[in-house]
Amino acid sequence: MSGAAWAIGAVLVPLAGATAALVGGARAGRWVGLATAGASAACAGGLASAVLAGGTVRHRVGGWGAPLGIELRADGLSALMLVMVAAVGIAVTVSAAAYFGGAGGGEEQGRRRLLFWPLWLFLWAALDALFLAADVFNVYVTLELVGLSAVGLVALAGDRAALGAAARYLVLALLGSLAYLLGVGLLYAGLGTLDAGGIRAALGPGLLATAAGALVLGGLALKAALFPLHGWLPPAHAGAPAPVSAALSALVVKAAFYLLVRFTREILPGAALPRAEVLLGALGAAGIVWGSLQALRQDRLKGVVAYSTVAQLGYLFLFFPLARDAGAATALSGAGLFALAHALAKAALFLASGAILKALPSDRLDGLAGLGSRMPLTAAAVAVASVSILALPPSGGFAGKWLLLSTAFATGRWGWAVPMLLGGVLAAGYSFRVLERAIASTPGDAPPVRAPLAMELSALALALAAFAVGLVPWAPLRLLGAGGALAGVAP
Amino acid sequence: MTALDWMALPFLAASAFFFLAGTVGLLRFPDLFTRLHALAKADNLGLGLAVVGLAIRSGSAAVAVKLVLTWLLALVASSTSCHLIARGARREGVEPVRGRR
Amino acid sequence: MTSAHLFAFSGVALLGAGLLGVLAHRHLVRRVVGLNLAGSGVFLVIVALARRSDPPDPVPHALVLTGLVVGLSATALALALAVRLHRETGAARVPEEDGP
Amino acid sequence: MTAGLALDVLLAVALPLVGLAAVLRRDLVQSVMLLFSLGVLLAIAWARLGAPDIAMVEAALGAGVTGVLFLSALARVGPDDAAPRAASVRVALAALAAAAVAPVALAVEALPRAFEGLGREVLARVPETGATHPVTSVLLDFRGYDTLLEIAVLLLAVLGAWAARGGAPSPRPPAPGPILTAAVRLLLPLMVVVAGVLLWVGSSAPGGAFQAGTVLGTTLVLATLSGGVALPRVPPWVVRSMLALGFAVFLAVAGATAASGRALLRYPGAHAAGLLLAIEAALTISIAVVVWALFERDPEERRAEGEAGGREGEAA
Repeated sequence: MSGAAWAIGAVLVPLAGATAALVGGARAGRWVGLATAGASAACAGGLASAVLAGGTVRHRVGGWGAPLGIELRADGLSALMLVMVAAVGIAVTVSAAAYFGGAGGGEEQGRRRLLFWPLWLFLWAALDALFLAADVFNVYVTLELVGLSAVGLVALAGDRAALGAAARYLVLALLGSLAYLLGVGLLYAGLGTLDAGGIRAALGPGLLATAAGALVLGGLALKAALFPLHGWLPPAHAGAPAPVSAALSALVVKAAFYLLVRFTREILPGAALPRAEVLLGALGAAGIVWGSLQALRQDRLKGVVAYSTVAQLGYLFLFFPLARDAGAATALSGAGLFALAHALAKAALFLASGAILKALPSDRLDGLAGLGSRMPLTAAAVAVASVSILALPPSGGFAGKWLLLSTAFATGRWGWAVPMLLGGVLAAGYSFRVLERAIASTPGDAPPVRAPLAMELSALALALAAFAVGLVPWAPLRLLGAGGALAGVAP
Repeated sequence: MTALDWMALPFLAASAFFFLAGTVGLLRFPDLFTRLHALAKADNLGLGLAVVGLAIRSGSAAVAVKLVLTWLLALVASSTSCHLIARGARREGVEPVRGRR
Repeated sequence: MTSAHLFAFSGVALLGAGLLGVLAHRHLVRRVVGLNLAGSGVFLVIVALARRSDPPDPVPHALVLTGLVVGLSATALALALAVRLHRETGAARVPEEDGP
Repeated sequence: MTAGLALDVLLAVALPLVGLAAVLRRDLVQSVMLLFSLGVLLAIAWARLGAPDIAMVEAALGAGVTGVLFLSALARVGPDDAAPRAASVRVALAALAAAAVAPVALAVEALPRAFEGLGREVLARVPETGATHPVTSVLLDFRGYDTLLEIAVLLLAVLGAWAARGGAPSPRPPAPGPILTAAVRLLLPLMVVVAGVLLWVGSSAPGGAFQAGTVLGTTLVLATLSGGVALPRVPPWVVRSMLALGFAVFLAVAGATAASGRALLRYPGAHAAGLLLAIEAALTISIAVVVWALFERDPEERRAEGEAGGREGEAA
């Protein structure tokens, strides 16, 4: 199969799965989900190997080609993101099949079993479509797909704080979409094209570029849970069912970041918005400190993990100031590795808390004592994933953070290293609060209810994968570099 | 202006008058029921006269038939909704204003 | 002033009104009203600017048709959330930014 | 100043003012009503801008679907009893909103007064598509992929609304009464015919699946609300299948085109028109069911309630 066929499959397969899950209903859902996850992941893998072998893959939908038609494009960065979605996606699917499995649980549980699968598979398709889009209006549609499926998944929980957070996120996200859409509309009104490459070629500095650039970047930043607009994220991610939290915290937050990278570095360099890049970095730095401090104050595992996402997202945003001129290639490698490792480790932690919640009455940190002897697999998952979140060598988190730090030193932008180092110290604080309880040798009784083995194993597999990224960082980096990664940036 | 336009003019002018009257009534009448009464004037007479005027101007029988159908549909819809609003108001305990204000 | 630019400015003003609606209110339904106004403003700008040729450029029309459907979907979801929030908390308020 | 330009000026001034009124009204119901009025004015504006397709959708949405959604939400959501913010805060927020949109106005002002866009290229290549109406060509052929994903967004609205709704029963509409029942009986067949016409003309004139589907969906809602016309009780999986039908057909066509080695959604020339009509027909049914499902209770709930409850009598 050609690279383009894999790319098309990566979108159509989960869409078909979502449709089948909707029609098939609660009983068929998990089997449809498992089959779809396998096939979608195979498409992502096929696409990645095609990109590795032959560079950037392009496809003209409808055969028209830009500017009349829509094009799909997969370069190294897109392929890496698709692989990230696939890896996390499989684990989430396996875990969810156990989490939502079984009969009974009343009407409410039946509703969840019915709605989770189509919502989740639509989300998967939306993410794949977003990472493959090369048309700025098509990006708008995929963004809405991601946003609405994410809100639907959070609403599934029915937890009061999560509902409020979902409402707040929806309003912010819609406002962000409108700003983005207006920016796209202005670009079209000025340039007569919606194709990313066409806009890059045609856009020069001027009033149009500044206004449209500010609208597009501002709209995306609204959706990215960037400090100080991060307030909805922790309650939404902490309050959702564990597999949902894993998908949201690992994958959905990356979508807006990915688009910001594309727009600042690739589509709108003509807009010349250097101050926007510094602003994004500064807000990221504030997010690192604030998120870490809040994570220290949480008394539930899911709360710690959710606030840690706010902090870890901050690291990613340091990419923007670091990537200016000389630092672009190293910064991109660092951000790519960091995003991948964070996705794997964060999903592992949320799936582990899901397993804990199945077996123990709550995920309060006080109640976790003796986890190592009571749920050894889950405790191992928490421990290994925390090592990557802490960015201890040789984990994946370390590899990414190290590359970002080296960019700061190599380009003489020492200031940006300070929040990274400070964030590391704070992360040590909140991670050890979890770890000391999880792996301390306090003897504990085996829990009366066992968590499904599939949930424990999927968490552990993800944690090990996050660690392994640090052992073989060349593998994702080679993929990232294939096909030029970003136009104008050669790692 | 063509001859057809001149022939249509009185109907359109009369239509505008009834719409204006209906709107004034909507704004000035004392209670819900009399306001509905004013609105019905605009829908029934104003729209009807506009339809006649436009049908003359169009000079085509097919268009005229479509216009008349539109008017009939609007009549059904407006009388039904006026009835529903009035009935709903009565159930909620809204009483017509009696006497002069 | 051409009609195209006239309506484009009207759309920008409508967007401003909608933005004010989102900023000034915390009731979720009111915010959805504001978002609908802002959306209409954005659509108006896009379609008005397509009127700068004769016949008008059909591509923005298609984009706005897609945008209207997306907007309807978002409105439906937001209103369902508002009803649920009202049932759970007794008020369809969007919670304040919690900055503890 | 010509009469046309005078109308444009009137509309262009009225639109933001009505919008502002909707924002500033204290009473939530009045605010929503002003939003509907804005929809009517917008429909005229779309017509003035040479966008009849959008005018039709705006009218169908504002008068039909969005209206029903807002009104049924208002019936269940309490009034906005928040104390109004201090005048100084309101002025500051208004200034903020104005400052946010001012640069957009400047950028619009800087755009050239005449601009072709892709219009000429679209018109030149419409004959190569399965439709003859340019907007339909863009929606289903040039940018058919967007439309495919857009239908997924619509399905997500239903799934999300069901997820958000939880186990709450929808409110029962008050007893309909003879006049409404008679009117609905009169209008139903007509609306079905209108939907059919809209679907059929869609390939060559303004219209198409979305317009037809919303009309049909609103008809279903009206039938449910009026109570005068009994809809058949169908099992939940049938409802879900009808919801998914349009998307599934579109997706199957997409998959088949990709699998046949053509580009994704490149319709085979000879069958393009037929395929587009099949997609549009299936979409019409699904969009109608989407509209109805957004309003009705979800199938699981209907089943849980069982046949025992039946419909409430016309007693009231």
